[in-house]
Amino acid sequence: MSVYNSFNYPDVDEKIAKEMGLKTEEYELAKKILGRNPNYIEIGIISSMWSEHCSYKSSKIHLKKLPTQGKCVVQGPGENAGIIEIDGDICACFKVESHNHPSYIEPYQGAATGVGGILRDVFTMGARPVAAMNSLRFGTLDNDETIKIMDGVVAGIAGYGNCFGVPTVGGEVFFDECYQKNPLVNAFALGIVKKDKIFLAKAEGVGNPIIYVGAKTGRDGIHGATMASEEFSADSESKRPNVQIGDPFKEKLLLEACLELMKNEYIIGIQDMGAAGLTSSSFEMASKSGSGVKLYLDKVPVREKGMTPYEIMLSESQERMLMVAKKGFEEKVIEIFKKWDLDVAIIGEVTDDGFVRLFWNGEEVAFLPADPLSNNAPVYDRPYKKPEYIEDLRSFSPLKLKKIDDLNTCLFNLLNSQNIASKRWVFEQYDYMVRTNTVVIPGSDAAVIRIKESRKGIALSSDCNPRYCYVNPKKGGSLAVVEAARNVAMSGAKPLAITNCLNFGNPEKPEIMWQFVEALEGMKEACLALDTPVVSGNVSFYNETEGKGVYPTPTIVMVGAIDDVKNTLKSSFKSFNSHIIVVGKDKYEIGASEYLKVCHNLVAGDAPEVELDAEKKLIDFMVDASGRKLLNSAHDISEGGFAVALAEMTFENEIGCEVSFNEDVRDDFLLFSESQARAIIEVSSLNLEKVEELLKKYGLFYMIAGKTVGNFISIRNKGRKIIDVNILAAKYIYENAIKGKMQ
Amino acid sequence: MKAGVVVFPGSNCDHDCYHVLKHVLEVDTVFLWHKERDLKGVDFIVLPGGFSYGDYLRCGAIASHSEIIDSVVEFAEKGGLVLGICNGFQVLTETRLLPGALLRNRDLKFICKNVNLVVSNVNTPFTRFYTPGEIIKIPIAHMDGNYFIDEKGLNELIENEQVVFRYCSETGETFDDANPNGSVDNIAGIVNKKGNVLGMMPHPERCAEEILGNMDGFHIFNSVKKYLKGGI
Amino acid sequence: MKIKVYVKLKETVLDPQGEAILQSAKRNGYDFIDSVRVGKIFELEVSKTENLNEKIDEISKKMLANPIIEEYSIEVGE
Amino acid sequence: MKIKVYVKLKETVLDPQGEAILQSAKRNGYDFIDSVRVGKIFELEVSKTENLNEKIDEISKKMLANPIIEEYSIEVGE
Ligand SMILES: Nc1ncnc2c1ncn2[C@@H]1O[C@H](COP(=O)(O)OP(=O)(O)O)[C@@H](O)[C@H]1O
Ligand SMILES: [Mg+2]
Repeated sequence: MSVYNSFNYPDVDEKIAKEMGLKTEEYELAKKILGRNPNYIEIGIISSMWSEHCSYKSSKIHLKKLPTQGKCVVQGPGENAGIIEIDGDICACFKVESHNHPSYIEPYQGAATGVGGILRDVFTMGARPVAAMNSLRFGTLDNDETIKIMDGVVAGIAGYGNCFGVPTVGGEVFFDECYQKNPLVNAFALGIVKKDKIFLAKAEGVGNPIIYVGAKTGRDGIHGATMASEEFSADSESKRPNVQIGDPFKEKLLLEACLELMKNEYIIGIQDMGAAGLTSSSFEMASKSGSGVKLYLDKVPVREKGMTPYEIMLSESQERMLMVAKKGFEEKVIEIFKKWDLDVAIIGEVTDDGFVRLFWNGEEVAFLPADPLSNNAPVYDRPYKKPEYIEDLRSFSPLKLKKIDDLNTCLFNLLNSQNIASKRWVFEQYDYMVRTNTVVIPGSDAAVIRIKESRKGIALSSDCNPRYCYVNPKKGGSLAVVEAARNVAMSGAKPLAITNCLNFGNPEKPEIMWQFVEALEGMKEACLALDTPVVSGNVSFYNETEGKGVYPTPTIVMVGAIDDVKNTLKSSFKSFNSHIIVVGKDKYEIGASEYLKVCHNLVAGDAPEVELDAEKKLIDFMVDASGRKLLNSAHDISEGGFAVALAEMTFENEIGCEVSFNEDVRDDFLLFSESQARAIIEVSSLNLEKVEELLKKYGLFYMIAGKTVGNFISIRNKGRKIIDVNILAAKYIYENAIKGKMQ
Repeated sequence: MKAGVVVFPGSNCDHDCYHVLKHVLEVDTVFLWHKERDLKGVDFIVLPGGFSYGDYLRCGAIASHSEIIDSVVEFAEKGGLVLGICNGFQVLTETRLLPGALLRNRDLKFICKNVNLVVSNVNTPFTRFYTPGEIIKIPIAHMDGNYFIDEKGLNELIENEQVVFRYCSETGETFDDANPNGSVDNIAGIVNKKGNVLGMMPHPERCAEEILGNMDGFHIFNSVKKYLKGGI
Repeated sequence: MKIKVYVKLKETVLDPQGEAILQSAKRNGYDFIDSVRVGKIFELEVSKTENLNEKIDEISKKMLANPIIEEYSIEVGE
Repeated sequence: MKIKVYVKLKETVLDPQGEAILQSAKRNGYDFIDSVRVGKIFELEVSKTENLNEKIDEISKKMLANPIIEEYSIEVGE
């Protein structure tokens, strides 16, 4: 082992294993699997593979409970991204992933490389990315640090996505103090792929060459996966050199080259190098195929002099891919990448011995069994326990809430709330139109894109109300799914499947683990009820700083399809003198609402009831009614309740409304309750009768509440005017709340 | 008529332009690869939007040194029709086929939104289907669209009626509030002296189909098509 | 050999980036700063070649700077 | 008084910009160039103030450079 010795690596012991993030038991397990003490390169590899981020060791047993089967599912969880059928051969390939910690350390690059990573996950499978979204959580904008982080994160997402040429068509932004030192940046991408052109991470066929393509390997992000698997501390500062720089131009070239390559039959399998770089890509490919690989690490294109095997295996340099080509086609593959000015090198070959063997200048420097290390990674059934704060929150009694006389001001305050206000400052920095498919641009409930080869369209919405998840993680998990589904249905599309990004605190704390288990249970129930399986996802634990966790935040992205994209609906009033119908029953639920937070500075009570049956009916009705072209527009009722939803519908075309109720309830509850399974629809007189018939057919509770008229928003109850505001005034507040803070 | 869409590494509106020409206007259309010099007999060239070479130097600067550009310049000098959209406009100023330069947006941010434009020259092969002073809506999506030219140059542009589009309000005023990026004199698009080369920051290919809710950009491509057919 | 090419906007061209930094500096209490202009440096590592100076001048003029809006200067290092 | 702050990416950090320029330079026949790295210069015009040097250092660290990926140097002029 003279080559190995030349690197002067230290001998591996428990201390070194610990420094790399392995627990004592894990180190023991590693020795048992190997039947010997690992060397330094090997222990580095094992510790990355077994990090929470790569191994899912705390979440695995729970994730198994999620429904993953369904008529539309072509590829469920386990590959780089999930795939569902949209129209015959035409499939959608999508996933959401977190880049939270890097985005706190260096907001621009952290967010940018998050986008780069998720795009690669999608085009690795042979899909051309056609839409991106992002789900963001920050501290509140009264804080300079938050402003700086948000400015950087949004610029980073824009910088990467715009240059790459994928439209960023939607997303969400939520603000709360709990994210001050631990923002969440979840990036989503969706691509289109033909069913017979899907590529998987396979390494088959003894002797087939393993080819490295893309950017050169540098010392970026070494041990990034481990960093994502730890709590944040003052010490994280010292880990800063881990930051990776994104190169969207190179990624664009990589995309075009890969898609050109995939048109031919030159390759067997392909895998992007994401977290833990060459380590996880090579092990995954070998273990999935039950084969083995030899890698000649000195052949890897490097950016810096003197890089060692350890560094090469653990680098997280961006914009790189590993592929297995068919023997004899190497030159064809190389030619295509040369055409696109990309680095390409044959760095190894497929074997059948089940081992990953690493060579340096002809000598073996590491030797690890692929399958045992991937599949016998530690798995934990961590203890969980209901936290005490839950009971405290439940003791809240809504009826004791102080009454507010001036409800107009309440409405203005809600429209001015960062969580409700227009996110235009964010989305206008994103090119949401490139590729000319965007039929519904940001600002409506769901984004809708057309597919040029089909009549169908794809609708997308990203949702999660972390406050609901905090007060009741199980309901919160369900509500994230149903809200996303409802938003998709508002455009007229049928919700089909979800991907999720589960952002939680430290799973070693039983209270956090409880939140996780409960939220997952809620998600599961909703997915089953709506028949929207989970096809991909990602878990991000350790979202804590100095012992304080973020709200449990299971981000859901729902993907749906609309039969004829020409029938797509938007969520703004379309014409004067149409009828406004409120669908769904209000239970006047005010717990955990935006109203409670904004107007009473309270986070208390319980989340609204989950009404899976009613949600399903509402969705089916929407799909049916929009398919028959019976509706002018539709908007669901969510944060801020009826009054906010109604106001939002008036803004785009500046069409006002007059509605009246006759209810025995406090005015503020009537206006701002966040009861679920509700929507506002706009119907022309011509279609009123047919719509009523259809609502009855679906057994939906509804009420014809008023008409579109004027340039004001007017709401009465029992004859009294409780809201009367000018649209332009309301719109000004809504449009400027975030923009004003960011300037 | 035969159209060619140039593909630089990093072009990302190439397929969008191709789609509009080929499938919406049903024109024979080919891609032109940046490493080649052969224009494949086209009589209309589009330099599409995107981030050629990542726009890592100045926008369009590296692209202006690619092989295909030598042929494009020759083609333009002989009177061939060239349309540069967004990054394509930046390439055209970098090659000096069009005067001036495009600087970083005044607010230093990327801007994607619909803007109103007033058409101030309808006598180009690109704008024959607009009426003088017509207000149209076309989206912009750029980081560096802040058109700059010195005073002498500006006067020349105006004198020769080279300004084709200006950013304006819904009612056509070209005041500063309607200027999204700080361009001199609200300039959004210009032609060369001969009128055969148009550069514009807004994206007409993004509003040339019914389903996208706006057809205002369609007329530019259609104008070129009719012009080349000798129709107008 | 190392060569540095400095490129900056001409005085007559507005520099919004410099302006933004100036404003932000003032807001943060650095009020002794009166103006900020932002430029670029290209650090080139070059091998010996004939007419090096001319060639560097050429690439500066043609690629690294745009003479319509920018001016440049060249510094030849060790 | 004039002050120049030079900011450049740390050696170990990827410089996609420099990389792209290098490729293009080579294609255009400037093959004697072996590497390109791109940096920024901030030219500040400042009035006299107490502890000028410290303040400039502070603003460089906090605003002009991002110490996570960049390093800076300061040149005080006439
Ligand atoms: N980070 C973001 N990026 C892009 N678009 C966003 C982002 N955040 C919000 N939006 C857009 O703003 C609109 C309103 O978002 P949101 O308030 O979350 O809607 P809803 O309450 O219907 O879920 C949506 O069209 C959404 O896509
Ligand atoms: Mg909604």
